[in-house]
Amino acid sequence: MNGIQPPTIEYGQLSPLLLVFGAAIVGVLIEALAPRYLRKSLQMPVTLLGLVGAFALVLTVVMQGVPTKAAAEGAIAVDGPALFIWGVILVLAVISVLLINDDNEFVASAAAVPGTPEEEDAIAAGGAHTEIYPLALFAIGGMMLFASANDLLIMFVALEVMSLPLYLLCGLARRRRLLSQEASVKYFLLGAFSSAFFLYGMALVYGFAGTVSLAGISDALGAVGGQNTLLLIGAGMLGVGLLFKIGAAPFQAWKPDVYQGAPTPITALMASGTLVAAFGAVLRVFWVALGNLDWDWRPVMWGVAILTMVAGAVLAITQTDIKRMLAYSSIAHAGFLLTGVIATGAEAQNALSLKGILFYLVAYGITTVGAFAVVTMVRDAGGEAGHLSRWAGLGKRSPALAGVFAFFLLAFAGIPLTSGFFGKYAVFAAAVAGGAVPLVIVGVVSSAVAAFFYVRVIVLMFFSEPAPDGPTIAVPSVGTAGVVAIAAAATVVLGIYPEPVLRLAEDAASTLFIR
Amino acid sequence: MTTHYLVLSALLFAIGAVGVLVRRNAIVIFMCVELMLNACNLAFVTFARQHGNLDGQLIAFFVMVVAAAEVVVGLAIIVTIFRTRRSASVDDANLLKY
Amino acid sequence: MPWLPILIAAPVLGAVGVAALPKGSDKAAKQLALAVSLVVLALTLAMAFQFPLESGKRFAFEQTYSWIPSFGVHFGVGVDGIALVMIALSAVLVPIVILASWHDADGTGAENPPKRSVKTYFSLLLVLEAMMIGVFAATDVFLFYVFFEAMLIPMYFMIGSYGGAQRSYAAVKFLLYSLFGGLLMLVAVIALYVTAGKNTFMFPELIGAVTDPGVQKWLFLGFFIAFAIKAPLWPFHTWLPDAAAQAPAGAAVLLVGVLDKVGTYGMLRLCLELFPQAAKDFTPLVIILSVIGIVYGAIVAIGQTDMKRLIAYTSISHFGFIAMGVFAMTSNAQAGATLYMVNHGFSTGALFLIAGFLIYRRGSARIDDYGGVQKIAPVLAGAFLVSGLSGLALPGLSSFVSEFMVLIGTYQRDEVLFVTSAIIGTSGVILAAIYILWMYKRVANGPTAESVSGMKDLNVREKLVIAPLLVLIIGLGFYPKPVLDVINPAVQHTLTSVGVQDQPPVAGVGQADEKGAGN
Amino acid sequence: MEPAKIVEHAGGVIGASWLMIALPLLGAAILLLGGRRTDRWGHLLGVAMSLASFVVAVVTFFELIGLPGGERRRAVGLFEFIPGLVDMGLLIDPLSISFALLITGVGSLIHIYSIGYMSHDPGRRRFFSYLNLFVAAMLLLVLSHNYVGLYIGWEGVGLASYLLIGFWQYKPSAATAAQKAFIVNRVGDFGLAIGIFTIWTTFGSVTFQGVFESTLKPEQGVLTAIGLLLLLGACGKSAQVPLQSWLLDAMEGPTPVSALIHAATMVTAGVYLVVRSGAVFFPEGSTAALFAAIVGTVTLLAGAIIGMAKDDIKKGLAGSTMSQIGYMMLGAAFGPVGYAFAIGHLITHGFFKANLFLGAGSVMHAMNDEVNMRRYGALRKALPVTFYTFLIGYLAIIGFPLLSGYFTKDGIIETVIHHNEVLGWLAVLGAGLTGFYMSRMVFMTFFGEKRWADDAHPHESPAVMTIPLVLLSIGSIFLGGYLVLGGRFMTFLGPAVGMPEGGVPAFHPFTVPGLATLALVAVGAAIAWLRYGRVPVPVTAPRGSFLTTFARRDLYGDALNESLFMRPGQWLTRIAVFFDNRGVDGLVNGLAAGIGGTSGRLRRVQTGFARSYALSILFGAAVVAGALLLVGNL
Repeated sequence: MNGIQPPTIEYGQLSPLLLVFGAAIVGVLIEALAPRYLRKSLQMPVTLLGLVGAFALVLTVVMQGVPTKAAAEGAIAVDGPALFIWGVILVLAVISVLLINDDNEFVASAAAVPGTPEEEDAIAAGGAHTEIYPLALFAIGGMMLFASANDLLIMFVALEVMSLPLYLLCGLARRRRLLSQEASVKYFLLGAFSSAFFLYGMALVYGFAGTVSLAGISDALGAVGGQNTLLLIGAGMLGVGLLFKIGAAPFQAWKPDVYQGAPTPITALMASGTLVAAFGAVLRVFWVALGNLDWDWRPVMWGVAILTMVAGAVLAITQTDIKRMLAYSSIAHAGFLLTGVIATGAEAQNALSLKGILFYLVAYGITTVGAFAVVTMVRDAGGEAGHLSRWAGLGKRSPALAGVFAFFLLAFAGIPLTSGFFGKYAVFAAAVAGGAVPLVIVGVVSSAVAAFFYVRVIVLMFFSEPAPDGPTIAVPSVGTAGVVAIAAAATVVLGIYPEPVLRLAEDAASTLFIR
Repeated sequence: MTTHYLVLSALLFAIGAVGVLVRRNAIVIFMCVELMLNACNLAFVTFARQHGNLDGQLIAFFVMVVAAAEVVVGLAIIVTIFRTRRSASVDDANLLKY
Repeated sequence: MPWLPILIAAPVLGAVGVAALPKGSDKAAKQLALAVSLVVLALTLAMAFQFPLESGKRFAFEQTYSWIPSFGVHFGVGVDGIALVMIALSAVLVPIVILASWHDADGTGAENPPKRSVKTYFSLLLVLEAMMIGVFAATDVFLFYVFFEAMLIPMYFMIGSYGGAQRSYAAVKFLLYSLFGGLLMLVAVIALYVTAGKNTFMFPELIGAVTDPGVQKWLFLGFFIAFAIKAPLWPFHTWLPDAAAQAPAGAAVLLVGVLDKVGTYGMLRLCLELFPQAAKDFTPLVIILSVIGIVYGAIVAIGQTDMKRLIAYTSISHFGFIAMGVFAMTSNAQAGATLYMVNHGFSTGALFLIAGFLIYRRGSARIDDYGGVQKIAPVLAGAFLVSGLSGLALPGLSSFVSEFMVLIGTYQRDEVLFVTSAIIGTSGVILAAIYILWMYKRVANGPTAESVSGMKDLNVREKLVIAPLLVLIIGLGFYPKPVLDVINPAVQHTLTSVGVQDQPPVAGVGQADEKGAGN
Repeated sequence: MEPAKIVEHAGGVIGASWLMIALPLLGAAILLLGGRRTDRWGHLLGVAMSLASFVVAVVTFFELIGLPGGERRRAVGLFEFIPGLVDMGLLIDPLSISFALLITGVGSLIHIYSIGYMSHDPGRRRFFSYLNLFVAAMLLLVLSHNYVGLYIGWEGVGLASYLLIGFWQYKPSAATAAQKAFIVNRVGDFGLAIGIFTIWTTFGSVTFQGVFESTLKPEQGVLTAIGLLLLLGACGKSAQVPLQSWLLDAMEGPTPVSALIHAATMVTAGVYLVVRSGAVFFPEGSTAALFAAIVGTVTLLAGAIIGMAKDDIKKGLAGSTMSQIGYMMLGAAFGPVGYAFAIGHLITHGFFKANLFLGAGSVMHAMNDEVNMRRYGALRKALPVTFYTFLIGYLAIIGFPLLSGYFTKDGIIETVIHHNEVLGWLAVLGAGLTGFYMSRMVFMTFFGEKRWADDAHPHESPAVMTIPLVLLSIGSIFLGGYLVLGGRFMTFLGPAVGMPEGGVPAFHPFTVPGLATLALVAVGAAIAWLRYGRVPVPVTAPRGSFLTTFARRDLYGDALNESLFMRPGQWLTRIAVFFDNRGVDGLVNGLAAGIGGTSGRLRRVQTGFARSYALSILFGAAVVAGALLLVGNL
């Protein structure tokens, strides 16, 4: 009678995940079996097919109706928000992969020591690490899982599945390899460190609740209320792990270094995909599991949010490297998003906030990828011309590119008629409705400060004379050009007629997270 | 009774954390992280015992696997940077700053 | 016929067309831009002639399309008298500016730095026009905000890319100031939506939606600060002299002539009607700020050595008058303030353009670099004098009418605050005489300076630029009735929704100002 | 007896009286817009327009006196100016028509004279356009049936005067004088404007009808306030103390301008304002009236004293103008009789002062624009016509019996003494001073020995200049008698300004004040003869007593203004500019710099050492956990 009955796995709902991971494994097999000269031409289609197919599957799942109970024995919640986030991640992933598909960015042979004959040979041989594709796929799959994990264990595993490949990818930059490797090692050590915190927090929470399923924790909370030390410390440590991933202050230190050092396409992937996934996880943990604890964590979150917004905005002002500056800007944006996370309340209020956050993630993610795509195109002898001073007068040398970049910057600054404006509006509106007016005021003030450094770049590009030995604008590969085009188009469309996406976000948010 | 184990795990975690802060060698730092993970494992197992359900022990296994994967990636990264810089000290790697 | 959407769309299309022209076709770009702006002007006039004077409806030519339902945002446009005259102002100024800036972007002017693409400049001008029309036409608060903010960008690029030596500093300062105000306003906009709880941003439905006085106060401040920076009122004014002095003359005209009016327009339209109680509570503060602005701006103007900065400071003084008129809340004062917005656009516009012509010839904005221009270029000097006299509100020129209405309208409130403010404000006419005539004397009178001895008088294009402005200045000076007839009903609407009426004059109430006791 | 009621009027010449204003305005417009094309015939057009306007005035006048006395105040509506606030319209009544006749009549003569005077000036066409502009504005001032229209004309003449004083703007002195005149006038206009505001708030109307025939009974305080504010305006325009300082500098303008604007017409606008508003705001014995009287007395003495010391013939005449207008202002303070004599004197003064100025102009014309009387002398042979006409003007102004000035000035003095002994005798004293400085002028200019510059060879001016002189001097002889004898003018003016209780006072020549005046004038003239006629006049002015310097320096009026207003003003400006750059702007820039600095310092925290990042994480973790515990256990 008490034989072990097999678990029920809703393959249908999980198909997008499975497809991405499947594609990743296929990629690994290709690396193992296919001859070197074939690999790239095989990897690329596989990857794209995997991602696009997964996106299609997401759509089909949505068509069949958003599930109302967690899949895989309650381990994975394929609910409205999850599906939406999956869709977003997949879109961003496709775009980023188009960027990644640019040999110029990645090292010929990671094993070869920089500046040694073997590196020359590797370059001469035109070698390339096609492993980046499966690695990226694993990371993407990890992101999707991270955002949809319905118990802490899965979330932890997903966190690692997402992070480990990124650690590696960070180290694969073709030029400035020292920086790249440094970024990689820093990211790895700090990431591991923070995930240890996450894990310990998980342990403590488990100790309190006796389960790691989010629903279970929430129930346990309902029973006890938030007086328990174990629980509070555990919640704090969980928070540390997650806040580290979204780069909230005071856990933001890694972001500028890693963003600057990593190959720009990977930075794009991290800045967009990881952020989206991480916010998915944050929302699940704090709304679903710790929802009943909100009276305790909201004040702390206030502090974190304010600190993050201000630190991001203020520190960015004096940055001299474009990628670093974008990193700080992404910190500030994480802060803006946190104001949405805080604005919880009644069902309707939560739906409103969720909708705002989801839209913001779409808008910000796409613009970010676009911005980094532009960065890859501005090059000089030593590779990308990262230093801002090299960007002086770009507006004269290639008005179109500079114009697009300026447009992205304005979107970051949240100027009306760009996607960024509606993103900010949605989140802030939710926050105000949730009664977080002071937070919003801090938000607008810091975005005014932030505007300063976006504007500074525009001034450099358009209002100052070009340097005689200014950077050259690389003729973009089809992929890169496509990315910029798509991002720009999306930024415009979302800036002028955001309604459809808003509606999607609304539907996704309406169901909220299932337990 | 089980609290001793918890205290121990807490101590281990703290030792690991401090180790990360005070040691320079990347390998050692990494091992300190591993130590922290194991501290977590201990805690999980203890709690499993407390609650009398198996989840904790099961999680511990997962963690070990993850840790193993982490080792692979970590060593790969550290070795590369060691080969480049001929040093495994994390303090040498600070080109990226400010 | 959907007049307003067309009016907004036409310049945008024109801008796209101008931008799409092939490289090197600068002349074509200019001509196309001019043509488009003239078409817009024609359309505006056509609309204005169909404007119903005696309709009980609040807005004419209303068009409302749902834009972002999930935010309750509509693309709602419509005009009342106030909006109509402001739109007309923009539509009149833009072609003039285009004609005036014919060579501004070529960079032949001595002061102008090497220039960027000419067609960009003119397409930016057209984009700006679209947004100016839009912001005045918007009947949806959110839409208003969108235009209010988006307007900054083209102006930012016009100052930054085509301006004077410190252009980038000025441009950034301009943008950040306005952006800061705008963001505060954004909070207020959101809060308005939330507290009103009507799930719409349509202005008519929001009137009276916020009742709690405390909330009103905060929201009022949110809007008001944004507008006070835009207008600009003392002490939020310091961005204007830099921006106006660095911007090319044409851009300066639009900046001071139209963009800044959005601030005072917003006060009149949004601050007063959405938050009547708060508006009444803050009236003393605003009036005092305005009066300070009037005198302060004038005094600082006297001390300026740079022509454009001087004109900018005079505008700060004039914006003081406008704000005073808006918040005096009598029909005379508000009608006067609205008329002032128009007249100031013309007279200051003319001043900036002529200053531009002078600078273009002499290559310096410093007043001391001139002298005796009247002997060399009598027409130029004459035009300069007339627009200057309009700037000092000489009777018979348009700005006298508005200044007189504002002052008498404020004075007739017959409370200590208003009477004293009106009196101090009136002393502005003396200061105005000083700064205008002194500038004119240093530039045009006295022995002819070496540096200007070769100066050419106005050419045909420049005459075409100035003539319409002078005609308007003088015409409206003697017969302002047509414009006032358009404005007055709208002002009445405003006053009713604020809930005030003019009190009829009573014998001896003038007593109040001697006894020093308001009643 | 109260003034007559104002009645609406339409049709007839009165209905078309707006042509008086429109024609010269048209002339100005044509000449200004026409530019050089009109140079050849510009001056003729100017004269034609002025004459045409004079004709209209005359016809209007006859149509007006064709009406019965009680109906001689006709309001002619023109158009709605500011809806609900101001309607434009004209008031044709004995007062305004008298001014219209004076302005267009004397104005036309001066136009004609200018043809000759400006014949060599390249800018003659512009000069005539300005003159036309002035005539139009001045007519608007006196004809408008409401205070706003009056104000518009008021500032309009100010503009014309600015343009004409600065006509030779390439001379810095001229440019400065023009600017000064405008700004000082603006100070007066400030008062006038506030006065109008108060009138509006008090009576709810700005038309003369609405105010004078208002049923409202405002408190006396308000009326006094309004009166004083209007008086401030009057002081500015009529160069009365304390706003007199601009008039003497105004002599920088071409002499015909000085004659028309700064002697005959514009400067009398203040008197017009006071008389026009008299019934309501300056009734006999009111505070406002008293102030007007004092201002008048002070000015008439000040002007006379200044006139006594000036060697510049035009400045001498300017001082005399101040003084004479002082008389009018003084007279205007004493009810209907005073009004009649004030306006009467205003008209006769218009003639003989224009006569004197044009004469002076003719002299300067002959002496290549030399204005220093110490360089004249013995000109009566060289310029006979000028001499005799000037002589007539001189006799008229000092009040030589039976000439114009005698009747009107004596009338004022009599009236004043009858009400206020002190002021009256001061006025008598003023008459004596007049006798002195005018005689001095005549002796220095036409008698004694030649003190000419070497290149001077005077010649009589052309007929186009002398004929106006002759016509004016005829007016200077007979006009006074014609107006005053039998109270003709008083009766005519009655409907407009009211009649004295108990009818027109008869004119009896031999009263104590009258004789005293004559005696003092004679003494003044005699002293002048002793000092300037009998003995040769030094070419360079002797230092003279401090009293002389005091007078030469315009009683230190400018010095006062400079130390009281200009200097502090300049300081205030400098301070304000500094404050604006450093204070207001500095605050903002400082804030920005502050943020920048913070950022610069904070980014140093990002040391690049992975371990310090780890520390920050650990620290953050501790804080977060601690905070949670804190909140959780609250």
